Amino acid sequence: MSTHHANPLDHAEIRQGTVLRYIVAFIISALCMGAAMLAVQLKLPFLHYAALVVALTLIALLSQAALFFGLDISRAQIWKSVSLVLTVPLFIISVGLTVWAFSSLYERTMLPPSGVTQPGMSAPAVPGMGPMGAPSQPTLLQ
Amino acid sequence: MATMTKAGPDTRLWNPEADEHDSISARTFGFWLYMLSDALIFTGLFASYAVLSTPMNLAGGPGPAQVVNITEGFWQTLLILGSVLSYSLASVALKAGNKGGVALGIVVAMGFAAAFLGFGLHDLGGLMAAGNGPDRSAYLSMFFTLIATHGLHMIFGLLWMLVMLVQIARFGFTADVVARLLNLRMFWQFQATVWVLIYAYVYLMGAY
Amino acid sequence: MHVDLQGPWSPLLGRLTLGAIPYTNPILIGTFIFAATIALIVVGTVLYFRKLPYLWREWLTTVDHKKIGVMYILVGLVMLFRGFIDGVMMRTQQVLADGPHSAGYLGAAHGYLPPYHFDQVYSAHGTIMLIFAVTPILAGLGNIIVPLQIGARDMAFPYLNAVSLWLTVAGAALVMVSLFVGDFSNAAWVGLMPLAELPYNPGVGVDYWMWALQIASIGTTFNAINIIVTIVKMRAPGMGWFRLPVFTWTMLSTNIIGLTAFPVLTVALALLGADRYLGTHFFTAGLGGNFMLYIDLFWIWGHPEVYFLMLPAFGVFSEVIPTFSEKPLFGYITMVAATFAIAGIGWSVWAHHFFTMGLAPNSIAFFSAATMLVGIPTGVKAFNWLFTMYRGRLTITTPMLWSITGIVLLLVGGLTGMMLSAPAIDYTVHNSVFVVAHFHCMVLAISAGIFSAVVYWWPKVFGFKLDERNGLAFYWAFVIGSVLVFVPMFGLGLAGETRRLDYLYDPQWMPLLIAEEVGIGFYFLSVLFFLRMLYVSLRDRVPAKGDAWETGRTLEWMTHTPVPFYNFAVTPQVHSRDELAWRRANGLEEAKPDRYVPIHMPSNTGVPVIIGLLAAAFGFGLIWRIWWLSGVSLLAIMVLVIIRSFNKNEGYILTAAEIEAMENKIETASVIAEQPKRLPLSEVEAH
Amino acid sequence: MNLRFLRYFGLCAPLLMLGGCSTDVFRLFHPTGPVADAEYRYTLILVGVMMLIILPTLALTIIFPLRYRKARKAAYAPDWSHSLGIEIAAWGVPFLITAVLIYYSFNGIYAVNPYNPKILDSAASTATAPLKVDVISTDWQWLFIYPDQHIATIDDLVVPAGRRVDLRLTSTSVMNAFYIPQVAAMMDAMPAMYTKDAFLVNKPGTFTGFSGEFSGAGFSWMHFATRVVPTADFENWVNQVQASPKQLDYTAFQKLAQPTVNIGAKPSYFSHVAPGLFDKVVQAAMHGVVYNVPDSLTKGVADDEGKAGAKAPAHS
Repeated sequence: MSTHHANPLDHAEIRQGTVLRYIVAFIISALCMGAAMLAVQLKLPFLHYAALVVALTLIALLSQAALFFGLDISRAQIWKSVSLVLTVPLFIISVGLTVWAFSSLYERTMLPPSGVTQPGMSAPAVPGMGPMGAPSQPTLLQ
Repeated sequence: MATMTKAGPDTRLWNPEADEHDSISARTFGFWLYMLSDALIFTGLFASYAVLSTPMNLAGGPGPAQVVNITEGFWQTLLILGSVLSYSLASVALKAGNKGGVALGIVVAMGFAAAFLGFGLHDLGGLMAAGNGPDRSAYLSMFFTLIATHGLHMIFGLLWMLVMLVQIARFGFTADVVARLLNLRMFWQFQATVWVLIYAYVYLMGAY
Repeated sequence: MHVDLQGPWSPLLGRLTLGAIPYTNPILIGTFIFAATIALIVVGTVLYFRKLPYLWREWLTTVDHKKIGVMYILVGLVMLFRGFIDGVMMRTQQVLADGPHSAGYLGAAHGYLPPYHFDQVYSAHGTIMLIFAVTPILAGLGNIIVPLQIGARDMAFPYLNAVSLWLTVAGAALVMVSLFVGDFSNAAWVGLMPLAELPYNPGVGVDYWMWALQIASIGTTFNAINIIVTIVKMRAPGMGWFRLPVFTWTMLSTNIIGLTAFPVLTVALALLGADRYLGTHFFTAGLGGNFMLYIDLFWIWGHPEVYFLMLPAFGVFSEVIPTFSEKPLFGYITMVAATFAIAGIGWSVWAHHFFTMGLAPNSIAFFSAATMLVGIPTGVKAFNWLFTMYRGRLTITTPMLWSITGIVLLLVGGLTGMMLSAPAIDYTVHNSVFVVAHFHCMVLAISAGIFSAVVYWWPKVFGFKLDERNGLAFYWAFVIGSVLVFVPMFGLGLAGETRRLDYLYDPQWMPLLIAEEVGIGFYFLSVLFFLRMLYVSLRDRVPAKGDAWETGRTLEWMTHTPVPFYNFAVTPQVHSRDELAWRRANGLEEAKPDRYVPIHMPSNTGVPVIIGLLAAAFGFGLIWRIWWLSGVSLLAIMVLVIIRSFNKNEGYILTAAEIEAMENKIETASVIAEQPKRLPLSEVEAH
Repeated sequence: MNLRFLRYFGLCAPLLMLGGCSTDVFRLFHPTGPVADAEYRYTLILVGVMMLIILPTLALTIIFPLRYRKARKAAYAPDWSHSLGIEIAAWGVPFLITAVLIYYSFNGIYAVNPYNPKILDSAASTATAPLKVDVISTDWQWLFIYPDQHIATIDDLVVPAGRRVDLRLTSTSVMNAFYIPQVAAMMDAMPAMYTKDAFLVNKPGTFTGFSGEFSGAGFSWMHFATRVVPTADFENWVNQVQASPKQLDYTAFQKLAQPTVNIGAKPSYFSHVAPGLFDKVVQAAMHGVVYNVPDSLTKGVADDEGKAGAKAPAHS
């Protein structure tokens, strides 16, 4: 445990990280993204394509976590790793459940987009309407 | 359970040595937590992007496939990864207490980041010039917001780097400066991670 | 890009004109006179006794976690009162405006508030109670108690702690300013979309709500970071994870929620802000926007937020009940497990807030089941508290009464909550006042936790106990008020009364409404008793011992009462889960340290309070679209932060001799609250 | 429905003492038709199951503090804080109860699913096709369109007894919720989108429907009459409305959809409703058509307290 009198450069978090590690992380990330980009030209079926991009992205992310951020279970880094592992499910829950819920909501509440381009409908056609049109008088039925 | 142990004559009740806490690791851990909360901001944005990038959200405007430019995006990826690499190498120089090395790494990182931002601005500017600004459709609102939020983080990082260059020159590697450099390293690496996600999800998935 | 609004705008004052000040409205004039009188009394007192330097030195610039906590709670109590008055106004409006033949006053068709005013009152009530009353009070409790319970000197980041406080205050200030300059939102505390969008809300009300929430939630996120780091990194030696007091455990889980959930609110509000300021289409109905997305994002934050508020109250019950049962907490491990189970499951239940929006049955089934699962750990907690009391030696003090009441409220709230999580029932009472009564049961359980905590820990902070007699009167008035307000409200829900009505069409509801109004009267009484309790206790001030209740079990009761600014003269070595109970069992509770070592203390700083002020100005500028004010404030905050980072802020050292002298002084019943005037270390070296 | 007698437990609720002698005011205790019946039945079942655990716990919460007060010198076990048996029970009993609740909750979801209630499959006679009604909430009225009859009404929903009613809901401007407490599940009505709801009432009767989601200044006056009438009366009524001089095309609708506070929910009737009006309203909202709320209903209290209200009559 270092105190503020000791040399801060001796701190464990400074000591971690080497030239090699950072360069490897760079190369893996760049290669993965490059390969994923090239996959667009391959015209794979969408599911295969998506799986490929997801897999390559995961490899890039893991290499960054391990080599850039230097996450491991050493004394200096353990709490960062733990907090990340505890938070990752929240990313997945938030995005996953949202996408799942909206896939059914869209299907059940939206008219198909083809209907949108029905002729004869345009926003400012009606006076007193439109996003910031002049306000009209209220009607009070009696 | 310790609850039941008895106190003996040599039981130590007070611990004067325990007073000094490791301020650098408290600060880096605190900053790491901030980044997790920032990651949740991007989670919210990604969830919104997923919801707002269906054909229903285009309002007749361009969709993902028309908006993204994956080769330009790939150059951006290389630039931001290069910037992170440069900053990370600066932190290797920090181990040796090499002021010049650290400063050089930071300056190169800033250069790469500026080029990255240039690409991004060019992209968004082109869209706006073609009448496809963020007020065109919900999808474009979302696209602009996601890219701009990441860009703002980058600009903030650039500002932070400027401040650190001055502080290194002025104070050398004190505990405060070192803790800030470490936090900035995490912050910068985090921007690359977010960009990789944006590139994979918005650009590559969108271009299909 | 930039939305051009109708109506006057000037570069200097933005949309602000004299017409924004409600000088023709009798209700608001009365409120203004009341607020101004209180402000004059406070300011006058401070000036008369020449306490301004003291106030600046010891409070406004402090970084001491206890003083920051006290200020949090003070702000929370003021806002609690404001929110309560809003509640009074709502209940009174409803009782006056029931039935087509109800009279109108002050120009309103029915009751005394026209719709637009009533809508602001209920929106303000919800926003204030959840965000600006309960949240700050709980943050304050955490601030005061957590470092003491884990044997730390202070929070991990004392300066950041002060920033969090002043950001919260900035948000609260904006809400208060909205009373007298412009309007507050009329789109509910949740921000109903697309009602909060420009075509339906072109005024500044929604902007006030949005920016107040945004600024305060940044403060909450910072505070969450601080508390988590404090608990992870600053524990006294010997305090392993399974010796952590349960209140600290709940604060940890609560702040994990705070850290992770609040950013999603930030996103939701920022996207709404983009809609209102930049003309984007996130939550508009048209042009591809999807306001269901806002509802989704809001509740991704909103439901964990419920547990964010609830868990600390559980922590309080878990401290108070063992202390007054003279027994350790039953089932410590399961208690901790249940706490984290609630926090974890609480993250995947949010869609039960919109079962009526057209979700597919399988999605509904998932969210319904997940919601019901929360009932399991909550039930475990209730059982554990009960079996803590089982074979105990109970002293029924007011904190204990509040805690037991909290359990009862939790049962009622849990019952109705489980009902609502079943869609077949939700379809019949969703958005009715049944829901309102349900979550008020939960919030009342939180309030019970808060009052329990305030009475329980009051002596620790102030050195004397609160008066029990008036405390009891306060308790009973509050409980009777709650029963009278919320039992009829459940009834009205079953009668089909929907939420947020400013005019009620069914005259048959009158008897229940009158019962509620009587309940509000009891609440009013309880406020009076609360004030009297404070007055009597302050007048009599019987000094309390370090272990004020004499059956305290955790570390905070081992230091002096009131706590000196350095907390513990020497950091204790921890041997047991209930360290003080363990020392008492071994006859060691009076043991004193045999030697002292120098303590490193942080210096006070005025930067946080200035940041708070600038943040309020930033928000005010954006609300009224006074661009220069926002720009200057934002720039000033950045410059201030950068300048401060150039300041070697190293604090100062208390020497061993000084500590010994202060400790001896405390033994002779003097109070050590003020820090010594001392230059920071860096300047000492410079001399 | 075999559990209908259980409703008399509802009578025991202490609330009723406050409500006077009649329970009519508690609409939810008087469900009508299979959907509402099922909802009420699930309410009773779930509350009943939960009482199995709530009541004993409540009793212990009161007994323990009384029994173990210091003054009573009851048994005292100062260190007892763990018992495997009790802890297993503390997790196990809530777990079992929750499992039962989840089971009933799942059943209920499909039974009363507003898009397609299973309970109606068995109840409705297949001889007559469901009556289609399109519901559009405006600021702040309810428009009911009968697409097959080409008629429409404002704030007056008339349906035949014994025939299933299928609703489609949308809104012109902001979100509302369609809600008839004793009859149909609450469902949101949202601009640019549609949702569905369905119900069936066997016996004639009159009910009040409300808006459940706050929608602005006129929200409190957004109630509407729901009249269930015998089939023959319904046919007569349709014929009468079809003769109404007021006709409804999209232009007429745009006038009608301007923000209006309909105090007393006074009905209007239209004949010759343009086909596809509902879809057109949904699409208009998708294209960004909004009906701005006039200043006098959004302006600050600063300007003039009660200006909006002052114009409104005190009584209808």
